[in-house]
Amino acid sequence: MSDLVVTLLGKYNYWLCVILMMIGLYAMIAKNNLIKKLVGMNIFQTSIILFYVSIGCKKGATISILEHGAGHHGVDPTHYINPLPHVLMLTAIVVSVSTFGVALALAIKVYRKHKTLEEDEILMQLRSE
Amino acid sequence: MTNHYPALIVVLPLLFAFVVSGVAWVKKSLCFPLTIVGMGLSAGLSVCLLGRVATTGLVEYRMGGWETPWGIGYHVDYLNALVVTVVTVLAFINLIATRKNVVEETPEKAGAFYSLYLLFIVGLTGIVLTGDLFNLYVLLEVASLTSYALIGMGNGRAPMSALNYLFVGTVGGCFYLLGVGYLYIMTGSLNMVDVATLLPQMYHSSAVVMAFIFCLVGVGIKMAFFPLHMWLPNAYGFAPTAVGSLIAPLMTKVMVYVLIRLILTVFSVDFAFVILKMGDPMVWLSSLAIVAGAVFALAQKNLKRMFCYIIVSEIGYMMGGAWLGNNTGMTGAILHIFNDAIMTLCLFLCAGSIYYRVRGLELDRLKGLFSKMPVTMACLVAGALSIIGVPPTCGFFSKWYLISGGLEAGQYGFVAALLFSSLVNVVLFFRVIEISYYGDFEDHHGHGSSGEAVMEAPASMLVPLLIVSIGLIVVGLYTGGIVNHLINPLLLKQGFLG
Amino acid sequence: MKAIGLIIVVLAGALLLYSTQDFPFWGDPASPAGTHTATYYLTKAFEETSVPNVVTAVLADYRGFDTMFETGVIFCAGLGCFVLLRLSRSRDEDSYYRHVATGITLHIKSAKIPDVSSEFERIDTLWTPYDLIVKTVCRLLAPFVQLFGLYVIAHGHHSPGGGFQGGVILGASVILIAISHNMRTAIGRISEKTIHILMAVGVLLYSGIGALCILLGGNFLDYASLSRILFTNEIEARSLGILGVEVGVGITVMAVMITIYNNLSSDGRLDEGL
Amino acid sequence: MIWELDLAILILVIVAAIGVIQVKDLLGCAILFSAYSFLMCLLWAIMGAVDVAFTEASVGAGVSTVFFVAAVFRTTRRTKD
Repeated sequence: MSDLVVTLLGKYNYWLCVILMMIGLYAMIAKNNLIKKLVGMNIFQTSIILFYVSIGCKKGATISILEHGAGHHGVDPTHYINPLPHVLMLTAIVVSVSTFGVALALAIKVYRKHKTLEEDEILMQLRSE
Repeated sequence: MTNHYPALIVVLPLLFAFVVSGVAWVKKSLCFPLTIVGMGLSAGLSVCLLGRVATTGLVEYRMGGWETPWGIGYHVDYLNALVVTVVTVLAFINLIATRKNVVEETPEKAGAFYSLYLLFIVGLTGIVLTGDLFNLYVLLEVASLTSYALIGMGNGRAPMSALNYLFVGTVGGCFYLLGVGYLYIMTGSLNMVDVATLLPQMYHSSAVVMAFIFCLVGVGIKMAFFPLHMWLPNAYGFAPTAVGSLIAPLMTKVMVYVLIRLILTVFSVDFAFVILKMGDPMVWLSSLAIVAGAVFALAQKNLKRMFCYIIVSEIGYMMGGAWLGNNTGMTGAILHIFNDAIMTLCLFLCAGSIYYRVRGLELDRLKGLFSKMPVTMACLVAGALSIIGVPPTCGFFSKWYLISGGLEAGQYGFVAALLFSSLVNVVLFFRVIEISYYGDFEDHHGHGSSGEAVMEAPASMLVPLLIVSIGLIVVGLYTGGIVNHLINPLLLKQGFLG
Repeated sequence: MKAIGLIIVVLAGALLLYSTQDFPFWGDPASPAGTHTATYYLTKAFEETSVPNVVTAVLADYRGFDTMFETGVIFCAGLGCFVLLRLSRSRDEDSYYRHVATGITLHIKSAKIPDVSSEFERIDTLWTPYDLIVKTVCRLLAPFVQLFGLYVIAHGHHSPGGGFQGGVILGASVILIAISHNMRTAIGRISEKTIHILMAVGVLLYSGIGALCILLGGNFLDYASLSRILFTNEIEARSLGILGVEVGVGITVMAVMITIYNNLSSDGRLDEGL
Repeated sequence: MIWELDLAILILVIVAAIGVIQVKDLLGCAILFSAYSFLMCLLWAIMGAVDVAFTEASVGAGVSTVFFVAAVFRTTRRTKD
């Protein structure tokens, strides 16, 4: 029984993260509105960022800014959180906001031509062309 | 300076991209020459790098001078050097050939266009040269983001296809990132060589297997592997001419390179073929891709869309060859990356010059073009022969390796699919040639506005086109050299015994 | 579609959940990710770069090559939005002018545009009355927001922050002006041409510092080789190099945020905006 | 890092995510998405990723909401799902 609790406490973060990912993926596949798909894409991306940040987590450690003077007499790495996933995720956030901007621009361009953002209506217009 | 070649191949186009986009606001006419200089330098340096790698076998470079597991390092072997040369040289040729298309289709934003062009090449060269898994993701996004913007520049259905490509492509990128995350959580490293040394102890862990599957799915989406190919024909078909002929030959091939790199360097051949036993199902899927691509191509009435479906089928060739699990098949796959890039560029450049004169690419508008544009059509025939696989064009040799690899591995379904698709290609191209040779020319400008008469494309398009089509044959004749000096040493070093 | 989506999602989710079983526990200090490379960064970063914020040190130095392309991605996004949306001003459009004192709107059909004096302001069809309080508060707030942005860029060595966050804040201050007044005011302060040149200058600064390192004999982005022209030791040179690239990132990000906002909110016409 | 707080906010994030994809108005979607980003930012701050949280606060909850509203303003609020 206590094993189960340990596993539960040790993994629940990853599980909820997976659920979040699947919400995003579902919105991308099943939603009809282009902006809704875009939001789903963004949720998917942020959940992956959450996954990476969870990797970097360390129990009993503090944020990875060295205390004043700590650098001069040796740093105990177990006292500080792993900085590498944070670095990677800064880049990933930038990528996600760039993609978001370009996607919104494309959505506006689609709206200029079709006057709608619903995918089925756009497909209908394209078929009747 | 010679030590810095790997970095300079990526960095020089990057610097020129920023300069071009700034200069566009001061003096527009400088944009194109600057782009040519940047691209040309990059192409020249990558040829030099290929020469160095051919003699030394391996060129390493450390960004910022940091040792590799801590910093980002380049680890250039035969495969990287070969693919990067193809990418930069073909992009350079395409840049010259499509200048008139760009002037015509995007006159206002030429500066921004060329800047994005260079950034796209930066992305691709970076993907090919890097030895770091996360750096690969960032550059993948550079290449993808520029390609979304470039495709979306087109008119009509282009923005919608670009948006679809964006959705699908981002999911692909995210899956790859997730796979890298799985590797990172298990090994704590991001450097390809370092990960490869840490992995063997945990080959049987489900997380590593999932990491492989996620990387495979992510890269598969980006390369339009069969069940995930839906975005490709629209995105490439509706893109502006210069963009289509840039992205179509290069993007998918680079993604095939990424897959081969992941199998050979990161996960190792043992893991992919012996432990996971992924070989058979992937080869069957590839055979399906080849057949499906060929069948869809038969149904198309537009030249460019037909080429797009041919690409889907060619991806099947390369994936199948890579997954055959023997030396010959892998040689065929790597050779086909090289050859297919040249063939596809040849076909798309032909389509570009036809579009420039005829204003349409529907098959029935090609009637009588042989008499009007003899050189362009001759190049189209050369490209077609290579796609079909007629000696002495280069397409024949890679197909030969693929087929003999398939026979060696006992994958007769794959061999049958290859032969079937060659047959379909014969039908496809003979239909095109028949229409354009025997049909009577009809002036589609119509409605009194006679416009300029259809004639041969301008010399700035024809010369690069001729170079590419002569290249098809030259590369074919030098196949033996490429295989012996570049591909065999690589496979030997990676412990690929077959 | 919904059913197919649900099936794919459930399958993928089950696979993901299944594969978590071999993960190290969440927050486990002994996990490979927490020990392999992280230990090196935490113990060596301060010695080698004299930057207490390890994230900044890794971001701009150890993995500075990634960050350069991250800035490149942002640059692509700005250029992409411009390329996709910006409409050329070739066709003559009707223009509207509003007399500020009386609120009378003039509709001018000819292409000739009279000089805009303080009595008239150029507007679009979508004119909405401004709120004086909002306008004044935002104008007063903007310099402080910008000051904070500069602080975030400059203080990234010692506290969370850096070029990217600071650049976004700087960009947001201009967007604030564009929202509270109108976009013409914001473009009057910082023109489209300036924004585009700044966008290129920022990334050029970053990659230029990298290229300078090659010319000075180091590898690409090896800031230690800058010590020869900065007259300091290698460690200080790394710290200064990090500051230099952070400034470059800040400039580009600011310019790109403004470009994207301008093009999105005005549908590429760069007129009144929201 | 306090795991009770972490769990509570994670559940709120999931609720916000479901809300974002279910709401039938794009402007509401933009505002809920901003709330989602802000909760995410809190979550990262709790996990000790202050730099990432700072970026998300300025980008996710700040600027990209502005982009989103601008895009909705230039297109339409209407959505069928």
